[in-house]
Amino acid sequence: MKILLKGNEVMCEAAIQAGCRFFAGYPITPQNEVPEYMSHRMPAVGGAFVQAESEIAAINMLFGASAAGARCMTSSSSPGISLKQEGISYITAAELPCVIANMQRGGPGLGNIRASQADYWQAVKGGGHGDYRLIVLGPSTLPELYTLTMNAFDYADHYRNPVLILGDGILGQMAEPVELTPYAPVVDLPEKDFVLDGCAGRKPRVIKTLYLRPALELVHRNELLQAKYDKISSELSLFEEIETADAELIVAAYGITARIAKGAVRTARRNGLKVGMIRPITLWPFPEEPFMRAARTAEKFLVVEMSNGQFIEDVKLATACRRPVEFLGKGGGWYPTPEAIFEKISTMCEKSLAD
Amino acid sequence: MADIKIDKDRCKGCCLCVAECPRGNIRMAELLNDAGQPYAEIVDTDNCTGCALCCQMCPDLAIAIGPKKPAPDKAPGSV
Amino acid sequence: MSDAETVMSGQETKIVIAGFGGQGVVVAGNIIARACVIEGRNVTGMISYGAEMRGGTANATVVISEGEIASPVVETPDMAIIMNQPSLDKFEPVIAGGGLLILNTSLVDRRPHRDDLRAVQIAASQIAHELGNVRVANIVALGAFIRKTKLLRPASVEQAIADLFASKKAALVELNIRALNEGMARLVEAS
Amino acid sequence: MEFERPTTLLETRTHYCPGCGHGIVHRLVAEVIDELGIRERTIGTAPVGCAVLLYDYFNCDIIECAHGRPPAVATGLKRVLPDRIVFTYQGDGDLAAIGTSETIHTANRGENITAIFVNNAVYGMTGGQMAPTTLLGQSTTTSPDGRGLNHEGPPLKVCELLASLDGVTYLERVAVSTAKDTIKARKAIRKAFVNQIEGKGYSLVEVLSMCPTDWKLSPQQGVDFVNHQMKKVFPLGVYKDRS
Repeated sequence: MKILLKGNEVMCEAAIQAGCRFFAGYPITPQNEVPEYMSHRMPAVGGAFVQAESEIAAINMLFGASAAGARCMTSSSSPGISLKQEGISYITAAELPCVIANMQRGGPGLGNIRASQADYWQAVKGGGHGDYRLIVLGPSTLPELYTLTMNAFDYADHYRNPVLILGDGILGQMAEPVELTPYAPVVDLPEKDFVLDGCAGRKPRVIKTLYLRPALELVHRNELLQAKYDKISSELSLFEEIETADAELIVAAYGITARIAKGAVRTARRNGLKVGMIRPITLWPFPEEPFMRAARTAEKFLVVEMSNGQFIEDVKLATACRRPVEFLGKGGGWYPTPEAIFEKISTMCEKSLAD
Repeated sequence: MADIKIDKDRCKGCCLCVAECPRGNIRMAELLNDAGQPYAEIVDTDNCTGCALCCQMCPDLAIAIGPKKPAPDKAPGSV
Repeated sequence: MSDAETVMSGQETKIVIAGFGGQGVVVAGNIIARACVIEGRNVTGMISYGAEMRGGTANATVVISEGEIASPVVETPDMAIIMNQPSLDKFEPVIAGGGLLILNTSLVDRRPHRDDLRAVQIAASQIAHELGNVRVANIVALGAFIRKTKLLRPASVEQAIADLFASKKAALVELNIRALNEGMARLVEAS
Repeated sequence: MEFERPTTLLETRTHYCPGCGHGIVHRLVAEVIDELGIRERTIGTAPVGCAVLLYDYFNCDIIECAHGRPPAVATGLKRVLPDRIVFTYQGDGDLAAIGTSETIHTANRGENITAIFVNNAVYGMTGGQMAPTTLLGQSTTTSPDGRGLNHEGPPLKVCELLASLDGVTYLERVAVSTAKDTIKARKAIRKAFVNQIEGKGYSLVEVLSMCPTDWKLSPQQGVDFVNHQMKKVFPLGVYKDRS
């Protein structure tokens, strides 16, 4: 049976279904429904909810909760995610699993509370200090937000790495019917042999991120982390392809933008234009294969994003700049309409005919 | 008389024990330990009451005091 | 209307419900969306949120479609339930050509300026007051909306109301269903 | 009187300078853990600062945290594992500067944890910069003319500050600058752990401690500095006890 929930609530319910039993967060629009929902649902399922004094405290509470063995989650929106970067770097260095959600809003600075995708670089390239990677998932509908949130906990445990759900204000605030299917793990879940729960019957364990001696210890530590990231890259690549086989123009978009762009692509097809779409679902690792393939057959690409040209860089990298890539996007709370994307597609197709 | 021992290789030579000993029974040795530090030594083991004030002040757990040797008129284990 | 809009329209029905905070526009949007779920139709809902919400007018938007819904964000609604004068001022200019307005004439004191819109009048606040609770004006207007548009079956809307107020008193469900029926019965086609 | 190394401390020699108080405080905490028989259900949090290498010395589970964040990390641990014993061990920079917010809110939430706060009025690990607890007139590498009332402000008094919070259970300021003080400090630390075992809420023991190296003093002068300077500004005693 489908029920109607807001995106923020869908994400919470998925987390609880997946066994999340610790949530710490701090209110910030447009994700306030998350701490509100968790504050009553967490105790009801025997978990713990803490309204932290800051985003910094919240992410560090996750550091402790994850070390204690709990599936745990925090959520915020852009300015709050900036504050969490310190903790994210530490959690990544300590290889602890957790799930972090960013319902992006307009920036930089305090920005506004409209939806945005301007934290793409922060999510997929870094944000905190050091060479680390987050697994980044970009859901584009609420049913997908539901399943990807459950999957996020599995990927986090499987790879012992934080997973970031990169949503936005529209995704968090919109309501849509969702079937709350039961949780089932999608990857193998290794035993948590790192948990700090007192050293009864075993040697004491240490979770640390400081490597002072010998001089190259941190270099080796980084090599191990990079090997893990390589493994993730080779194993995890989620994307959706729509009518790419004969497409002359490929639209690339992720998250809510992809949902909107999909409408435009369907319209283009109805109007006889040979347009397809690639929608990365994992934003890191970036699904390069469909782009490499499309770069051989399509003539050009159009990137649509709710930011001033961040996601486009990964599309250019994945296509090795073999084809022209045009851009439709703005930061600061702008969002595209299906009409605007269709117009851009039409213009690009007309130009192709003229060439 | 207490069974007091100073592990000279743990000692960093801070002298806090020297100042604390009510009997002036700890002094700095003339030699250096394996770490190249001056270290504390007991002047006269028989003069130690086992008050352990030196142990309270030692930041490096270099001083240990073993069980008091039983007085000859009491059997081991009796109170 | 641009070519693009012509091409895109026809698949999705975009509705806005607008009024001042406390008039239940979010509840009305929620009931429409829930009724769609009951009927097994695709639907998305959005409300204005946060600081925006405290700025005077509040609004909820709903998109209904037999196919996949592209954007849940509504820029050019096909239909609007207008609960007060500022909401008419705000939304009249952006309604799609040929669009429909449901006007709460209790609090809207002018006719639409545009002549390419259809309008239905309902004294929603007055009727709600007669029913004993001015807060059900939203449901009265909703009644007029479903009678005029035939977009939803009254039974599904009644079910949605019952579901939404399930945790509240039974009398509240009954009052809201009476309000819905009054709204369906007492709408006036604008000349 | 017997005196032996507590089993909660490993044999490892510490990296602390001669006359540093951390070694004494480590021992006191370890002795209390031994005495209460809780080593196998205790999780410690290491700070950033001189005590960052805590995990090399303690024979129990330890998590090393970002600067100032041990109270938040401890909150996460304790909420997930309420029957385990969680303690933070923090210096003045960690607890009273970069982590003031975490300290105040964790205390005020009444988290059932034990905080050991080592106050030596200076930043040790980074080389003797001014701490929030540096005394007025005390010169450091970042207050070369001595801490001034008008620019740096007076030293932050953590026990006095936290005593105003209704959520706090137990606050005591002790010292490790004399053997007598050390014996008292052990009692306070023991009480702070017992409170947690009994589910009584947040306890903090502030320990005035020596940093002769960064004070540019001999170990004996360091002890004198605590006894004659620090104790005047930071009076010893129980600041709150609703256990």
